[in-house]
This record gives sequence, C-alpha cells and structure tokens, in this order.
Amino acid sequence: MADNILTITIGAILVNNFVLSKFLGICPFLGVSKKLKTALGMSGAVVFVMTLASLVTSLIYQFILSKSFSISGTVVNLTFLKILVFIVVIAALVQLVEIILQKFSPPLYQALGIFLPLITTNCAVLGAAELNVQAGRGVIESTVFGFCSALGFALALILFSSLREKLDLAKVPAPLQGTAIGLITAGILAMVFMGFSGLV
Amino acid sequence: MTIIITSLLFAAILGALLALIIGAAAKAFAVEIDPRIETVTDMLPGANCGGCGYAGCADFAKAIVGETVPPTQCPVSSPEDARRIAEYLGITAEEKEKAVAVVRCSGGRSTTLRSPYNGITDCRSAVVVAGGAKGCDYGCIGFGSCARACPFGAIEIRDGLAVVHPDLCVGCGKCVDTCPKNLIVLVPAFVDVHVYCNSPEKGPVKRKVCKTACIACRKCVKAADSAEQMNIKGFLVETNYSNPPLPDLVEKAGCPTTALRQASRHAAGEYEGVSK
Amino acid sequence: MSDKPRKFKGGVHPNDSKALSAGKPVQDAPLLDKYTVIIHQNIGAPPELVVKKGDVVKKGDLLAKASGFVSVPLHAPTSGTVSLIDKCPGPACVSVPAVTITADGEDAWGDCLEPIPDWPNTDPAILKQRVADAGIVGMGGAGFPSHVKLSPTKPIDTLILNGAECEPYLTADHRLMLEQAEDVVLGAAILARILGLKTAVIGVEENKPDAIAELKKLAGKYNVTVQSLHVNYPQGAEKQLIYALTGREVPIGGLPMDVGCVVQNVASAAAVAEAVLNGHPSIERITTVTGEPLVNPGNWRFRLGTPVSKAIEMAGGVSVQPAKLLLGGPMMGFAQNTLDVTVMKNTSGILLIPVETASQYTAEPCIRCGRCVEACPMDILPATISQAVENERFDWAAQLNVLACIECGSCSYICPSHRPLNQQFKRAKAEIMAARRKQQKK
Amino acid sequence: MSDTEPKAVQLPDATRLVVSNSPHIRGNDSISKVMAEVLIALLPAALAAVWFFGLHALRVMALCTLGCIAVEEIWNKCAKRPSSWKDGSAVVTGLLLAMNLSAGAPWWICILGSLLAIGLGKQIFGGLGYNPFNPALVARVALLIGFPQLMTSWVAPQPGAWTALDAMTGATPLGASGAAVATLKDLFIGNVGGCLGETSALALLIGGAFLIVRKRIKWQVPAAFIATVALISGLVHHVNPALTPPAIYHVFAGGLMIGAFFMATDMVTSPMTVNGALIFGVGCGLITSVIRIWGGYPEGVSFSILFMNALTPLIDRYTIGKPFGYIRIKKEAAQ
Repeated sequence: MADNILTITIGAILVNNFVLSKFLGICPFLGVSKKLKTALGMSGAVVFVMTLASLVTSLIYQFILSKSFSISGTVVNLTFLKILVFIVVIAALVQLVEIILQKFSPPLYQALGIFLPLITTNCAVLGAAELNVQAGRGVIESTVFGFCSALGFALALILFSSLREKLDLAKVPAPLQGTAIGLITAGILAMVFMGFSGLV
Repeated sequence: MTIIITSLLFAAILGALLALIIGAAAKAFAVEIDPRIETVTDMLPGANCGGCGYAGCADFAKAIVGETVPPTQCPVSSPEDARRIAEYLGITAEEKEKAVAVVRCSGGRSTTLRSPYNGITDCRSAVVVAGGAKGCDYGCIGFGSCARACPFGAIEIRDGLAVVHPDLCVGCGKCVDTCPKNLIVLVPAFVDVHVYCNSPEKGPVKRKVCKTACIACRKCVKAADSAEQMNIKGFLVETNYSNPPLPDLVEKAGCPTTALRQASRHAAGEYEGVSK
Repeated sequence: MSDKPRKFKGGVHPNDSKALSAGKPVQDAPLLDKYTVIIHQNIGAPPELVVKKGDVVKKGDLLAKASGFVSVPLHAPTSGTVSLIDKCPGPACVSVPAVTITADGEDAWGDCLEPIPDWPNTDPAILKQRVADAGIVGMGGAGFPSHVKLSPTKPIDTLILNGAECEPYLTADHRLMLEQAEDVVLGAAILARILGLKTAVIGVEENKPDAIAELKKLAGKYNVTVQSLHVNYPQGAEKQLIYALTGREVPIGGLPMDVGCVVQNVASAAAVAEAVLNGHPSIERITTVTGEPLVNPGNWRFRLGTPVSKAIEMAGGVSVQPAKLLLGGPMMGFAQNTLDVTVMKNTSGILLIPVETASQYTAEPCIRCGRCVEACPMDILPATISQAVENERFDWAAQLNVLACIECGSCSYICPSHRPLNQQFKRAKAEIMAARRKQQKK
Repeated sequence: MSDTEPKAVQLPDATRLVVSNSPHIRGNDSISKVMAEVLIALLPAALAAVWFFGLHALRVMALCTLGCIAVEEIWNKCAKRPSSWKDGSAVVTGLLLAMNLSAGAPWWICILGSLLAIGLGKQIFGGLGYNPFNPALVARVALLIGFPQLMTSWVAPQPGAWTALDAMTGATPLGASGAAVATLKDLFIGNVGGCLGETSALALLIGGAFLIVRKRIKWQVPAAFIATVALISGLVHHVNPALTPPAIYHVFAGGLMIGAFFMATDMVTSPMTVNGALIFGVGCGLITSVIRIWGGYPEGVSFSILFMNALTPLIDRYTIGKPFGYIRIKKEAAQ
C-alpha cells in the first residue's frame, strides 16, 4: 500500500503530469499563468477542488454508482450516470470555492476572473475522477491521486507563470509575443518532463 | 422504468443536497456588489488609457458609481457617451470641451544647440544626467517619453522634437505627466495658435542657444485683434486660451523666430525645425 | 580599534591613475581678474544674496547669508566689485544664479571672523557657530553643510574623518593630508570637541602611505588615531567607511548618526581649523586638475568661482581633444558641456577623460553574469533592478531596494554588457521619490 | 600642432564634450571576453575529443559551430537585428552542442541541432540574455526525444586513430554493470564511448578549474551538483549495489562533468545569487540521480539542468538577500 501511494505520488506529480504529459487543463494553464500571484491562487483553488472532487466522486462511485441493487425486482446499476454525477459534484465544489474566495480575497477573485468558474469544466478535475475509476483505485488512493495530480498541475502552473513573468521582460519578436511564446515555453517544459518517464 | 425513476430520484437528491450546501455557503459568505459598476464599465470606451486618473475603465466606473467623479472626466468618451452614463445613473453631467495637448517647444535638433549625449535614450532617464544635455534648459529633449506614453499614437518625434498631431490627440493628458520638462499642456482643441516656447530666460540668452525661441518682441501682441488675445509673461508670450486669437494671427504677426505657430501646420511640418 | 580594518562587501578596483598628479605639490592659483561664484553651493536651502551690483567687497566678506538651518553663507573669494548678478552654467549643466566679482588685484582681507586660538577651552557651541559662519560644507563632493552634521539628534560616540579618496585620478585630499597634516589633525580635534568627544579617527586608504605617516606623526599630539583602509572603491562612501572602521551598518535611508557616527571630509576639517584659528571663511579649496589629455596635470589651491577654462589653462591646456570634462572623480563626477562652469566648495577634481578610456554605453542585453551583484557594496541586485526599470516597473524596483543604492557606479563599471545601470537607478530613485511625494500630498 | 612656434595653450572644444552619466570609466570586460574564456575552457575537452574520436569529432564540432553561427545570422537578418555572432555566444552554444553529440552523428543532426539550439533555444525568446533554457540542452533533449536511437549509439574511442569510426552498442558505465564497461582510469582519462564532451573528465576538470579561477562561473553550482550526485548514488549503491554502480562512476561517467561545469553554470539560465546557485546545484544533482538510477533514460543531466532552468526565476525571486543596512531598519521598526 505504502509503495503504491509513493508510486501514485511521483507518477501524478512528475511522470504523468496532467498538464505537461497528459495535456489536460491547458486552458487555465495558459489563462492564469501571466502572474505568479494569480497562479498561486489558482493552484490553491485547483488543489482544493481536485482533492475534494476525487474524494467525493470516488465515494459516490464506490458506494452507489458501481453497486447493483434490486429495487422491486429490477436490478439497477447507475454506472451510466457517472459523468453526469461527477460534473454536478465538481460544479458544486467550484461554486463553493467561488463564494468563499469572493468573500475572503476579492482581489484574487477578480484576478482569476472567468477561469475560476471554468475549473468546473477543467478537464483535469474530471480527468482525475475518471482516471480513478478506470484504474479501479480505492477511496484513499483516489484522494491521494487527486491531490497529487493537483500538485502536479500546481507545479506546472507555478513554474510556467514564473517563466512567463520573466518572458514579459524579454525582447521576444513581435509575432511570437504573448500566448505564442507561452506555448513554445510550455512545449520545452513538456520535453523536460519527458525526462521523468520510466520512473514508475 | 424503475431505472429511470431511480436515476431521477438519485439525481434529484444529490442536486438538492448540493444546492442546500451551496445555498448555506452563499448565505454565510454573502458579498454585496453594485451591479451598476459593470454596466457603466461596459459603457466606457474600454481603452484603459488611464487618462481619467484611475487604473483602467473598471476602476473609473467604480468611482463614477460612487459619485466621486463625473463621467465627463473620461477624456476619450464623447459628450454623448458621458450623458448616457449620467442618464443611466440618474446624475447630471456638465459638458466638457475637448482638449488637445501642445508641446511648448519648437527647438528641434537643427534649431537648438545640444551636447553629444551618451546614455539611455529616454527623456526621463536623460534628465537625471545634465538635464538632458540640451543647450536650452527648458526645451524638449526629444527622446520620446511622451510619444511612448501616448495610447493613441498622437505624438511624433521629428528631428529631436516632440510634435502633437491635433487630429489624433484626444486630450487624455497621459503625456503631460511624462514630460520631465513639463512642456506639455492641455488646451482647448478649437484654438490653433500657440507659442512654441517655454523658456523664461531673457531673449538674448534664449537666442544664443535656440533659433526658434520666443523673444517677447510683442509683434503678435500688437497684431492681435484685441489686446488680451496674447499675454506677455516675463520674457514669454502666451496665448490667452479664454480669449484666443484667430489662426490668421500667425500670418499677420510675422513672428521673427517662428515661435508663434499654428498647431495644425506645425504638425504638418511647415515650420523650421519640424520639416519632414 | 583593531589595526586591520574590515573589508566591506563588493566594490571594484579601477585603475587609479593617481600617479598623474599625486607627486605634484599644491600650487596657489594666480589671482584672476574675474570670479563667477555660484550662489547655491550646498545641499539644502540656497543662501540669500546680501550684495547688489556695484557693491565693493573685500576678500572674505559676506556675499550671501544662510537662509535657514540647512544652509550656509557664501563669502567673497577676493576683493573687488560685484559686477554682475546673473545666471551661469552650473555643475549639472543647468544654469544657476551666480555673482561675478571683478577683482581689484589687491586681494585684501575684509573684517574677518575673530580667530579663536584658545579653542580647547572655548564653548563647543561657539565653535559650532564658527563652522556655520565660515560656510563650511562637505568638501568631498556632496556639499552637505558641516554644522548640520555637528548637530546630531542622537548620541554620538565616533567621529570619522574621511581621507579615503577612493575615486581614481583625484589626489587633492592626498596632497592636503601630506602638506597640511597639522591642519587636518587640528580640525579633527576641534570637531571632536564640538561633538563632545575625546578622539577622532582619520581613515586613509593604504595607497597613500606618505600621508598616513605624516598624519601619524601628529596624531598623538591631538589624541587622534589614523587608520589605514583597504584600497577598494567605494571605500570613501560614508556607509562603507563607517562599516570598515566600526563594523556598524548604517540603516537604509538612515544617517551615520543612527549608528553613533559623524563623518567629515579631511578637507572640511582643514577648513574648520582655518576658520577657528585664523578666522578665514571657506573661500578656497584644493582641487586636482588631471587627466591624460592635459599637458601638465597637478593640484591647485583655487578660489571659489575660478572658471574651469582657467584651471585647464594653468595645467598647460590639452594635447588632444578629451571625450569628457568632469567635475569630481570618474566614478561619481558630473560630465560638463562647457568650460565656463566654475570651481565650487565641493569641486574635488577637474578631470579630462581621453576618448580611449571614456565609457560608452550600449544596449547590449544583460547576460545575468552576476558581476554587478558581486560588486554592489549595498548588496542589492543591480541586474534585476535594471530589468525592472527598463520595463518602467518602479514599484518592483522599490521592492528590490533600489533606494538603498548609493550611486557609486561599481555595477556600471564592472558590467560586461556595458549597461547604463547607474543612470537607470538614478531615474528609478527619482521616480519613486516623486511618486511618494505625490502620495503624501494626497 | 607645429613645434617651431611657442605652443599656445590649447583648450578642449566644449561642443565636442560628451555628456553622460557616471561612472565615466569602466572595466575592460565584455561579453565577447566572457565567451572567449568559456571557449578557452572548452579547449582541453575539444582536444581530448579529437584525440579519442579523430577527425570525426572535428567534423561534428565544425558543423555545429558553423551551423549555430549561420542560424544566428540568418535570424538576425530576418528579424532585422544587428549581427551578433561576434559576441561569441553562438560559437559557445555550437561547441557545447557538439559536445553533446556522438562523433558519428550525421551532418543533418548537427544542422538540425544548431537550428533547435539557436532558433528554438535562444532567438525565439529575444536572443542572448532572454532565453530561459540552456540553448544547447534544448537542442540535445529535443534530438534525444526525436531520435533516441541515433542519439544513444556511440562511437568507440580509438586514441590517435584519425579516421577510424567503429560503432558500438549503447552499454553505458552508468548501468548496473558499470564496472564491466570501463575501468575507472579509462573513465577519468576519457577512453570510453559517449558524446564528444562526456568522455574525458580530466579535460573538463581542467577547463572548469580555469573558469572558476577566472571567476566566470560560480563554483557553488558544480560543487553542489557533483556532491549531490555522489551522495545520492553512493547511498543507493550502499543499500542496493545491484541497482547502480558506485558513486565514483556516477561522478566521472556520462555528462555530469560537462553538465556541472559548462551547462549548469550558464549565466543566463542559472540563478544570480550565491544561495540560489547552491539550491540550483543541489536540485540538478537530485534530479540527475533520480533519473539515472530509477528513470527510463540512461542519463539525466540534461533533463535536470533544464528542469532547474525552469525553476531559476523562482529561485532568484526567493533568494534575494537583505541589502547592507537592512536588518537594522527592521529592528528599529519593531521597536
């Protein structure tokens, strides 16, 4: 079990980094990486949502959706509701984060802007829930996976935003400024993360 | 059938549960915001030029809604835009006349003495070294800090002199603060005649370093239709912007140094030192 | 105090080029027929003019009186007539008000201040007033009124005399300490008495062994110590000097008195001795006229108001056209674009830089080699601040402590990309201070 | 000026006096001098490569260097920027790229590598000083991922044989059976297969020492880097000798030496502060060891340096020291 958790941790943060090797969650990765400060805020929000979402979805899946039970003679299996339920749960969690953020850190709320509600459709969050199901992970492992994947996302986002802050000061040729050079940098970063392949 | 009902029931329960949590949270952490701010932001030009003195249009909108500033303070919006905002908010807005910037110097590289300068080519940086290394202590340094600050591309550096294009200038005043020599002023846009000199020195001193300085010879004062159209202040003549002269004064006065100019023709490069 | 001074962090070792003038004894500059004295020669409020055109003045007579506490009076450099009160080129290439005196050739002293031969038994307050009345300022370059420094609002335990003269080329203080060692040491003793201290320390860079020996001979007599300092630019910067001698760090934005120190230039100390013992106000100073293009570089005792053109003439003129004319040393001096600027109380050097060694800025990119970080005596990050300024991010520059910069120029000197770091920092400091003033007004 | 008549005192021409900010003199350092010294430091390694791999090594080096210069100049032409190859940075990048290739590398690998290094690694970010990643390593990693077969097939060293070219299989001394592949002495001298610059630890040490003595690099980076690798590999070998060879093999084999002395110390892409340099070195060592011992790639030096390059802005940001006189302010503010 311990070994497994270690594998999950390293795998989720470095080897199979959601952003840089699975290319999930690219939208917020590009959208909120212009400033390190907002990247940190986004990272916090994603860690919160992804960990909780993984926990809640895996609970629901393990104890309700995957179970077959009979109601008045008919065998019922609700697995087909998986995606729907996952999205609803994630959306609710995001809504919670939004309400809390708006109350306690209005500047961050402003800075994150549209990307905060968009965590709902952040494929990384849904991806984590879905991958947990596919890999048949238990509740604890799922939560750890969700948490570590979020950490991987945060790592990539923070690295990338600090690089972009630096690139802001660089004399990048005009046609490549902004998102273009950001994507190129992300590409090089992805190449770097390939170095971790084979670790697990 | 059972499956459908169970699914519906399950989804409903889940939804209700989550709705309950969110509802409770929304109640507990409620934040009030004024929806009018967003509407006003949308009604502003969205150029985020900062000409109003606030950090962007959204910030300005907040101030308008808070009734600390009138909507007319936006230099870019037309008077109609400002009126619409005022109507929406139910406040009154006075009309503001359109302003335009004037760089009060005509001393280009060919008309004013300069020392060789070696350093950062930016006025605000150059001024910390030897006041910009220009023969005239008051003149335009010509490294274009104002041109870079202008969000509308209305200032051009020609032969080491900043020249405002009155037709492009919206009078936001961003350049006014950038000029380390405080050469730029906002004046009513309908006035076309200005004195392109800012040096309070005596005539001979100015002439020694600059061919196009105002030497306060009073020719324009005498040629003006009424006595108050051009005012003398020390060794410098100034247009009286509350009683401005007509554009033909430039022809009539025949300024010996060409410091008296029409803004439109100055921008078109028809005078000494600014020719294209 | 240990024999070995501390080494401050950073600094650079430029070629000192002092040999050009170090061996030349100080000569009295011949009397000119005209002196154009700039009125505002001190940091603080400009003095108030008390003469008008046509007035006849004697040498040492008051031309302008102090207009506040942080202000010093100005005295006539020779006897003659006030012929013109107008503007003349100032040291910052901007015209400033000045008084022109046409000399009568007699060079006769007017009613001077009363000499105070019995200074060891005189009330320190009277001595301090004398320093103020004589118009003495920091003659090392800053021009800060000396009597203000002598009125600390915090307890003082150390008086330091700055004889480091770390700027390349300059030898004025060196010659002064060598030839007028007694004046310097006496001045130190008087300053110590004003501050209520028993002793003073004179710090001299160890590349002037003859001056150190000369001072040490007299040091015992007046209970003053002489401390040799490492040769490292900017050893003569106040904060670095205090650290080298006492190990104390002056806080950023603070003054030497915050760590119980008062620092005075050796030339100022000599002027104090002159004012107390002979009653002569500050109307002349030793200035090094040097640089490779000069035919005959050396050290002269100039009256205030001597035009630079005359000084260059005395040094035999130039053999080739120099690239730059500086007032002060090559590291912190001010470039001039006219020869009409005149000697002031803080003009330690008139320097001509040849084309070959004059620095030329280019816009090469920073390669982040970190040599500026190593060289910075204030331990800030010049390279990063430079980037911030280049992008006009002054808030960021302020966060990076650009206000701690002492503008010594070590970073610009060492930079392999020849970036105009010092100019950027001057601008940043100006912008930040302007923004703060604006904020305060609101 | 004539000598016959008495020379009138000549005053400088005031209109030609240049006005500029202080300081008015400057040290005689320049970018091209920095680069020239890096090239001198690379010379022993380059000579060693020629000795072991013959003219093939020379060919690869020439192709890469010229390729990099060409790409730089073509880019400058297209972007209408002033020519910049004379500052020497492109030459250094080219030579370092060559050091990362095998002597048997085909010509198009060299040219493609140059394109990737200068184009993708440097110019795209605005040229010298703005690139967040080491250009030569960007090229190497891109090539390694694109052509794994080509990039890991080495040429056997044949000291003194100028034209021989013997391909050998990709057994590396960093494998578990490290000791079987090469003796320690061979590793140190460089008599092993590998990239041009990965072979002779001795030559690289000489060059590195030169750079440290000349203060062109911060010694903290290579010291922390090598020490961390030695420590981790030593510990792992101690616990499980079957997993990895002893620490000494890790230190002298592969790209550690050239990475630690020439790549990780690249000024543009490494931290500026001393503390930052230490963190940078330790981080590089850690990741290198992890990839070498447990990872899928045999060598982790390039990946680790690039990863730490990406971390550099963060390291720089959080290792800013306190300026002179700062502590006292804090204290006083607290009072």
